[in-house]
Amino acid sequence: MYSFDMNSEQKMLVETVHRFAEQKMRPFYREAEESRAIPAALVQTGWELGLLPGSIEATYGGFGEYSALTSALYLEEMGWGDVGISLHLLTPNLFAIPIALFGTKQQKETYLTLFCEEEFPKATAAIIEPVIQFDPAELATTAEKVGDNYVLNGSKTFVPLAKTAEWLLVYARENGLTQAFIVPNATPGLDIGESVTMMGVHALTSYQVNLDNVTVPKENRLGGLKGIRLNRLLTVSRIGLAALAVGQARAAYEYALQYAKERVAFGEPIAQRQSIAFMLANMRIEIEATRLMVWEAAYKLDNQEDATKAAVLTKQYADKMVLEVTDGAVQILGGHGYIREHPVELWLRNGRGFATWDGLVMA
Amino acid sequence: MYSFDMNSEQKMLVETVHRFAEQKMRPFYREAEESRAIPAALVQTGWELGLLPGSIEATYGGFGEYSALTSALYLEEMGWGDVGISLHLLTPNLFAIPIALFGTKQQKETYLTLFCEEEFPKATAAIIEPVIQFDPAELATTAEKVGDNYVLNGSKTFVPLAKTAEWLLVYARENGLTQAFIVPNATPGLDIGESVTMMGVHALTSYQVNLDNVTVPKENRLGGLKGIRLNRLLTVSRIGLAALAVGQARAAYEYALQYAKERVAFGEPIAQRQSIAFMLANMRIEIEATRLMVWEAAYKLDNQEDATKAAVLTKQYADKMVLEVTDGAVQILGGHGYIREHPVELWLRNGRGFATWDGLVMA
Amino acid sequence: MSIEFKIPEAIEKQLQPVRSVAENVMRPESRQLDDNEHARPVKFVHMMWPQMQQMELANLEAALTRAQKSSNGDESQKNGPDNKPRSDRASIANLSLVYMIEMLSWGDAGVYLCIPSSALGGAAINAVGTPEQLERFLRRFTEGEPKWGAMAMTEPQAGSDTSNIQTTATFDPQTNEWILNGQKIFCTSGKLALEESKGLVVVWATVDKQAGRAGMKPFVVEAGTPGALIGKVEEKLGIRASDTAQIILDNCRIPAENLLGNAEVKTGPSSQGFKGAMRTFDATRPIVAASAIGIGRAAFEYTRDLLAKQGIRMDYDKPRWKLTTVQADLLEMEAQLHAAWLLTLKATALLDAKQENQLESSMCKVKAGKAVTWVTQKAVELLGPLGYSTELLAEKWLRDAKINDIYEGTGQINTLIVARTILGYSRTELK
Amino acid sequence: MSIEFKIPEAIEKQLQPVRSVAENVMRPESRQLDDNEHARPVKFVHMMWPQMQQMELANLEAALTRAQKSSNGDESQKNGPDNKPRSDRASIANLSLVYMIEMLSWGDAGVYLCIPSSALGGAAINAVGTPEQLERFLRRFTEGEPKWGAMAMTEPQAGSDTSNIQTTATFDPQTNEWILNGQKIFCTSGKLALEESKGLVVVWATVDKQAGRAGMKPFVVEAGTPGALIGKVEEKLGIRASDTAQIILDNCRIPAENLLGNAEVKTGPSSQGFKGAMRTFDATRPIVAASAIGIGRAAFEYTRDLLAKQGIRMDYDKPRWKLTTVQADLLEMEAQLHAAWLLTLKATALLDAKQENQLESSMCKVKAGKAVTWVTQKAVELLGPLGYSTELLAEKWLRDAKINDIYEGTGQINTLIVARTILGYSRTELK
Repeated sequence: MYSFDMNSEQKMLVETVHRFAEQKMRPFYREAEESRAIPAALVQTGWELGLLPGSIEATYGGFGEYSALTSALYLEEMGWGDVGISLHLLTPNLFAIPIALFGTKQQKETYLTLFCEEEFPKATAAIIEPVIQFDPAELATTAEKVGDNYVLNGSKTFVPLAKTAEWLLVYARENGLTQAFIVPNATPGLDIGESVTMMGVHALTSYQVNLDNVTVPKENRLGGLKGIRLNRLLTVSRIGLAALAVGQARAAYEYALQYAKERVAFGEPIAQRQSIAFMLANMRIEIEATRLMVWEAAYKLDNQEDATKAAVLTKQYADKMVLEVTDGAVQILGGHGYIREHPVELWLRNGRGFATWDGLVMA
Repeated sequence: MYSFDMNSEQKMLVETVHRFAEQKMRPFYREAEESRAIPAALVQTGWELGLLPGSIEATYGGFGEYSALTSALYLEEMGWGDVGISLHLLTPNLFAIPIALFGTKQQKETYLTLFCEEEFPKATAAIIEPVIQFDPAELATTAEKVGDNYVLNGSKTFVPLAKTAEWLLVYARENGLTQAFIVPNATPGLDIGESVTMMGVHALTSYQVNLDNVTVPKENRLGGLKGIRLNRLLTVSRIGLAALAVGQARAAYEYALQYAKERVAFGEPIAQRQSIAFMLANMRIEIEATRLMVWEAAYKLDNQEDATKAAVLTKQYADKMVLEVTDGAVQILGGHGYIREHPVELWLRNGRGFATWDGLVMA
Repeated sequence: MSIEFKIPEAIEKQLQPVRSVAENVMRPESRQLDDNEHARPVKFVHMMWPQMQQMELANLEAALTRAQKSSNGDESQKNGPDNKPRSDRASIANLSLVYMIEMLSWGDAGVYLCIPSSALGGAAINAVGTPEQLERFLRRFTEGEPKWGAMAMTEPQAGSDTSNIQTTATFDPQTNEWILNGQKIFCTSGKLALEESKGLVVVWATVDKQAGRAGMKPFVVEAGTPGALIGKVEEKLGIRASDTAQIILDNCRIPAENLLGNAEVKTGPSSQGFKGAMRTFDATRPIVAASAIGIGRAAFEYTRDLLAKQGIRMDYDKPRWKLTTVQADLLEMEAQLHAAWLLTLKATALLDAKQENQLESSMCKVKAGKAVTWVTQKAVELLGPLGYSTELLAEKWLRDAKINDIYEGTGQINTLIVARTILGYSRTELK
Repeated sequence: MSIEFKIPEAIEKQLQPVRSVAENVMRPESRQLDDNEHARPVKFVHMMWPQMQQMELANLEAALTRAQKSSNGDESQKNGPDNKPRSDRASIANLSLVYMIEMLSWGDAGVYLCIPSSALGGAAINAVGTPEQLERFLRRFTEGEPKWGAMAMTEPQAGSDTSNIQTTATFDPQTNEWILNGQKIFCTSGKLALEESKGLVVVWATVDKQAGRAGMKPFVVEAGTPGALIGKVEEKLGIRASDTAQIILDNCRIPAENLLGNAEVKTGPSSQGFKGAMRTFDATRPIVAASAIGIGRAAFEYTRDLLAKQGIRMDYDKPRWKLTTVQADLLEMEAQLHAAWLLTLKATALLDAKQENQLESSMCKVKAGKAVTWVTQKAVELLGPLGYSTELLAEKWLRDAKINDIYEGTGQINTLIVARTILGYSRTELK
C-alpha cells in the first residue's frame, strides 16, 4: 500500500528530536555558527538522544535496528534545527554506520561497542577530496597492499572533528575500486592539517587530512577480504543528506512564511501579494515532493529493493530544491534576509553545500 | 559606441515589413496553418517587398548589400506576422544567401540573377536530416568525388517547397567536412518524397528528400575548390532564427498582455494579479534581452568580428526564451489558449520548433 | 499504520489489462485520431464499455444503499462524498483509479477522455442524488449502448471564476419545471453525452444571481431535451480525440426533479451546493495530475529508449558533472515526473482515507501540470528534427500534456489555493 | 544614429588602470577583508582618493555652473538631472561609470562600495543644491583626507515601501533649525560618512506625515552633528567590506539651509521631492546591475579557467546534445550574464541620451539580480568541494552577488515596476 503515516515509535522519535532541535539547537545555532564551536554540553545532550546506538544491534551494545527511513525522519528534524550542529553530532556515524553495514564480525565487535557508550565517540571519516571535480568512485587517494599492510597516500578535506578523532575511516582507491580503511589517529604519516572553512556550517569544525605512506594492518580494511560496496554507502549518504536538506528547506520556508505574514509594506502584509505568496506555495510543494522522494528511497533501501536510482534522483532533486528554497527565503526577507540577525542567510549558505557533501552524512 | 537606434533606412524597412505582417500575414495565418497552403498572391506580395534582392549586390541584379543586422530587423517583424508564412517566403534565401556568401564568381553570375526577378524564385536547400540527434557539422548524407562529378547519397527532411523547386542546395559530408552542392530538380536519383508535417508551421510545406547516387558536375560544388565555411552559414542561420524567434515571442507577449487586460475574473482584469503581471514582465525582459543579443551578434557579423560565439549564445538563449514566452501566453489565456480560435496555441507549437531548425533560415 | 511505498497487488493486477489496452488499442490509433480531430475512438469505446458498465453498476448500488439510509433519516451520512460510509477501512478505490488513468493517459490522453461513463456528471449525481434520481439518471450507464455523462460549469466570461456564472434556472410552477438559459463552454464529452448517446450533462446554473455562490445549483439535462443544443465543438492544441463542446441552453425545460440537492438558497458558510462542486476538485485534481504524469511517462520512456538505441544510456551512479546534457536532462525528467507522482499518490491516499486533501490535491496538480509541460517539451527537444515532426508521437504528447496545466483550475489558480491554505488566508486576504 | 555595439575607445582606455586596481589591489585583499568584517580597505581607499577628488571636482564645477545659471532665472534648466545642459551631445558619462563599476565589482564588490566619494548623497545635493549648498557640502570631497557621502532612506518598518517613512523633520523658527528624529537602517557607508570621515549623509524625513510622499524631503546631516549617531553596523551575508549602518537621529538639529530643495509640501503630481528620489533609481539601478554582472563575470571566468586547466573547454560550435553538463552550464552562465549586460548597457545609453529609462533600468536590474544569483550559485557547484570552501573566492562571490537582487529595489519590486509600465497600470491598479 501507499501510506504516509509514521508508526507510533517513529512519531515519538521525531517528536523527541524535534524538541531537541527546537530547544537545544535553535537557541544556539547562530552563536555556534559565529564562534565556530559547539559547547560540549550540547553535544552530550545530542548524543544522549541515542540516535546512533538506536541503529546498532543489541549484540554490539546498541538497542535498535538500522532503518534508513527512521534515520530520514529524524534527520529532517535535525536539519530543521541546524545543519552545522547536526553534522557535528552525526560525525561518529561516519565511522560506525559503514562498519555496521560492511564490517566483518570482528570489526563490528571491536568498534561498534565504542558507539554505544555514554560519551560522544571520537571517530570520523575522510572521504571528500580537495578538488573541483569530486567523484567518490574515482578517488585520488590510493591504498596499496604491501605485505600484510595497506599503505595509504593522498589528501582529504571536509573531515569533521578530525583533530580530536581517535579513529578515522579513510576511503581510498584500491585496484580501481573505492575501499575504506580504519586508521587510528596516532598512525605515522597521518597529518591532520588546518581546519577548513566552508561557506556554511561553520558550527562544524572540519579539517584537511593528509596521508603520507600511512600504513595499517590488512585487518583494518573495512569488510575484510569482501571490502565494501561504495554504491550502497553512497545511497545511504544521499538519502541522509536529502533528508537533512528537507529539514533545512522546511526551516527556511517556515521562517519566510511567518515573516511574510508579519512584515507590512504598502499597507498590507507582503504575504498578501501573489509574488510572495506564490513563492511560498512553490516552496511548500517542492519540500513536500522531496520529502516523499526521501521516504520512498529510504523505504526501498530498508526493504532490500534497489535504491540506487531512487537515492540519486532524490539527492539531485533535493540539492536543487534546498538551494531554491533557501534563496527564496532570503529574497522574501529582502534586506533583512541579507543580514546575520536573521537565520536565512546562513540557511542559504548551508543550502548551497548539499551538492558538494556526498559521503558527509551516514545515518 | 553603444547605440540602439535604427537608422532611417532600417526604420523604413521595418515599418514596411511590419505593415505587410500586420495586413497580409496576420489576417491569413490561421487559414494558412489549417489549410497547409499559402495563396500565390500572398507569396507574390511578400516577394515584392524585395527583401532578398535587397541583400544582393547590384552586379547580380540586386539593389543592396548583405547585412545580417538589417535582416535581423525585418525577420523579427516577419516572425511577429507568422513564422510558417515567413519560412515559406524565406525559402529562396536558403539557396541564394549561401551562394552570395561563398559562390564562385561564375556561380554568382549564373544563379544570383534568378533571385532578382519579378517572380518568387523556385529554389530551396536541404540540410536537416531525419534523425534524433542532428549535427550539421557531421552529416550522414555523403558527397563523393567520382571523376569530374560529385555523387550524393542520403536523406533529408524539412526541405521547404522541395516539390516545386527547380534548384536545391544540398548539404553533404565530403572528406569529413560539410559542403554544399547545387542540384537541379531533374537530376536522376533525386527523389522528393512525401511532405513532412511538423508540430508547428503547417503553412510551410516541406518534404523528405532522398538522394540515391545523385550526380552533379564538380562545378556545382558551392564555392568551387574553396568550398564553404559551414560555421559562417550556421552563424547566419542562428542569428536569423533567433530574430524570427524574437518576433514570434513578441507576438505572443503582446497578445497575452492585451488578453490579460481585457479578461475579467473575480471582478478585475487578470492582469491586475501579480502572478499574471509578473509573467508578462518577465516575458518582456527576456524578449528585450534576446533582441539585443540578436542585434549584437548580427552587428559583429557585419563588422567582420568573430560572431560564432555570439550567435550560438544568442540562438540557445532564444530557443529557450521563445518556448517559455509562447508557453506562458497559452497559460495566461488558460482554456482559451488551448483552442485554435486564438493564435497562441500555434505560437507555442512554432516556439518549440526553433531548437530543431538549425540551417532552416538564411537571411 | 506505517509509511509504505508499494503498489497494492490488486492494483498491479488490474493494471495489466489496462496496459495492454493502452499499448495495443490506444497507441496504434493515436496519430490518426489526432489528425482527424472529431473522429471517435470507436474500438476503444466498445472495448471499455462492458468494464465501465460493471463499475457504474457497483457505484450505483453503493449510492442507492447510501441514499436509502440517508432518506431514512440517518442524518450524519447526508453531506456528500466526505461522509460516505465504507466497510473497507483502507479503500483503494481512488488509488486504483489514479493508476488506471495514468496508464490510459500513457496510452493516449485524448482517447482516455472518451471513455464511456457517467464521469463528472455521475459523480455529482452520486454525491447528492435521491434514490429516484440515482435510478433515473445513472441506471442507463449500466446497460445498453455506450453512454457518456458530463459536467457543464465554465462559461465564456467565467473561466476560473466559477462564481460568476450567468446561466439561469427559473422555476415555472405552472409546469413544475426549471427553465435553463445560458451558454456553457469547454464541456468535456458534452457532444458525446447529449448528441451521440443517451447520456446526460449536469449543468450548473444560478437560481438567484444576487446570492452569488449560494445561488448556484446543479441540474441534470438529459440527451434529447429540447432547448439543450451543442454549439461549436472546439478545435484544440491537443487531446483532439476528446470532444470539448459548447452547450447552448435556450429555454431548456427540465422537470423539477432534475435539480440535484436542495433548491433553497443558503448564504454564508452553509452554501453547500457550490462548495460541493468545489469539493469534487479534491477528487478530480489528482486524476488530472495522474493523466499528466501518464503522458509525461510516455514521453520520457520513449525518449529514453530511443536514445538508448543510439548508445546513450542513463547512468545513475555518476556525479552530475560526468554526465552529458542528454543524460542530465533524462535524469531531471525522471525526477520531475516522480516528484509529481508521489504528490499525486499522497493526495489520493488521503482521499481514500477520507481525510482532508484540498492542499495536497492542488499541490499535485500544480506540480504535475508544470512538470509534464516541461518534460514533454524536453522530449521533443531531445528527439531533434524527428521529435518535432509528426512522424513520432512526442510532439503530440507535448500538445496533449499542456491541457493538464489548464483545466480543473490552471496552475495559477491551484497555486493560489495552496498559498491561501498555507497562509491561512481567505480569498479576500489573498486575491 | 545607427545600431552599434562597440565599447567607446575612451572607455576602453579608462578601464585599463581600473582593471589593474581590481586585479592587483582588490583581489589580493578580498578574502582577508571578508574574514574581518569591519576592517577597511585602506590601501584601495588611498589609491582611489586622488582620482575620486578629480571626478568630484569636475562634478562640482559643472553643478555650480548649472546652479548659478538656474538661480539667475534660467528656469528651463531647473528640474534636476534630466534637463542638465550638456555640450557633448552623445555623453558617455553613465556608460563609463557602469563599465568602471562592473570592473571594480569584478575585483571586489564589497571593497568597491568603500570607494571614497559623495556617492548617492552627492547625487542628491548635486541635483537640486543651491550654489551655497554645493560649496558647503561638496567642496570637501575635492580636498584633504578621504571622505564619504551616503543616503539614508530605509527604515526598520519601511523597506521597499519608502513612502511609509517615519523619521520626522520639525522646523524650529527660534533657532532656524530643522530637528530630525527617527531611525534609518541599511545606510551604505553610513559609518564611513559620519564617524570615520568628515563626510555627510542625506537623510530623507517627512515634514508632514499626513502628506505621504509629498511630505518627504532630503536633509543634509554632516559628520559631527550632535544627535546623529551610528547605531549598529550590520553583519551581513556578503559585501562585508562595505559598512551598512543604522543611523539614529535623536533631536538632531541641522541648519535650515541643510534642507535640499523646497520646504513646501506640494501634493498631487507635482510632488517633485519624492519623485526626484525615485528618479535617482533610474540612474542607480543600472549601476547595481553592472556591479552584479561584475561579480558574475568574476565567478564565470574563474570557473571557466579552472575547468580549462582540467581539460574541460567550452565548445561553442556543437549542438547542445553533444555537450557535457559542465559545458552546457558554462554556456548558459555566459549567455545569462551577457543578456543582463546588454540590458544594462541599453538602460545606461538611454540615461546618457537623457531619454526616459525607468522601464529599462528596472528591467536590467531584475535580470542582472536573478542571472547573477544563479551564475554564482552555479560556479560554486561546478567548483565542487573546493568551490564550497573558503579556499577559493567563488563562495564569497555568491554571497556578494545576492545583495544585488535585494537593494535598490528587490527583484520583486522591480518586476512590479516593469509590469506596471508595460500594462500602463497605476500602483492602485497593480499592487
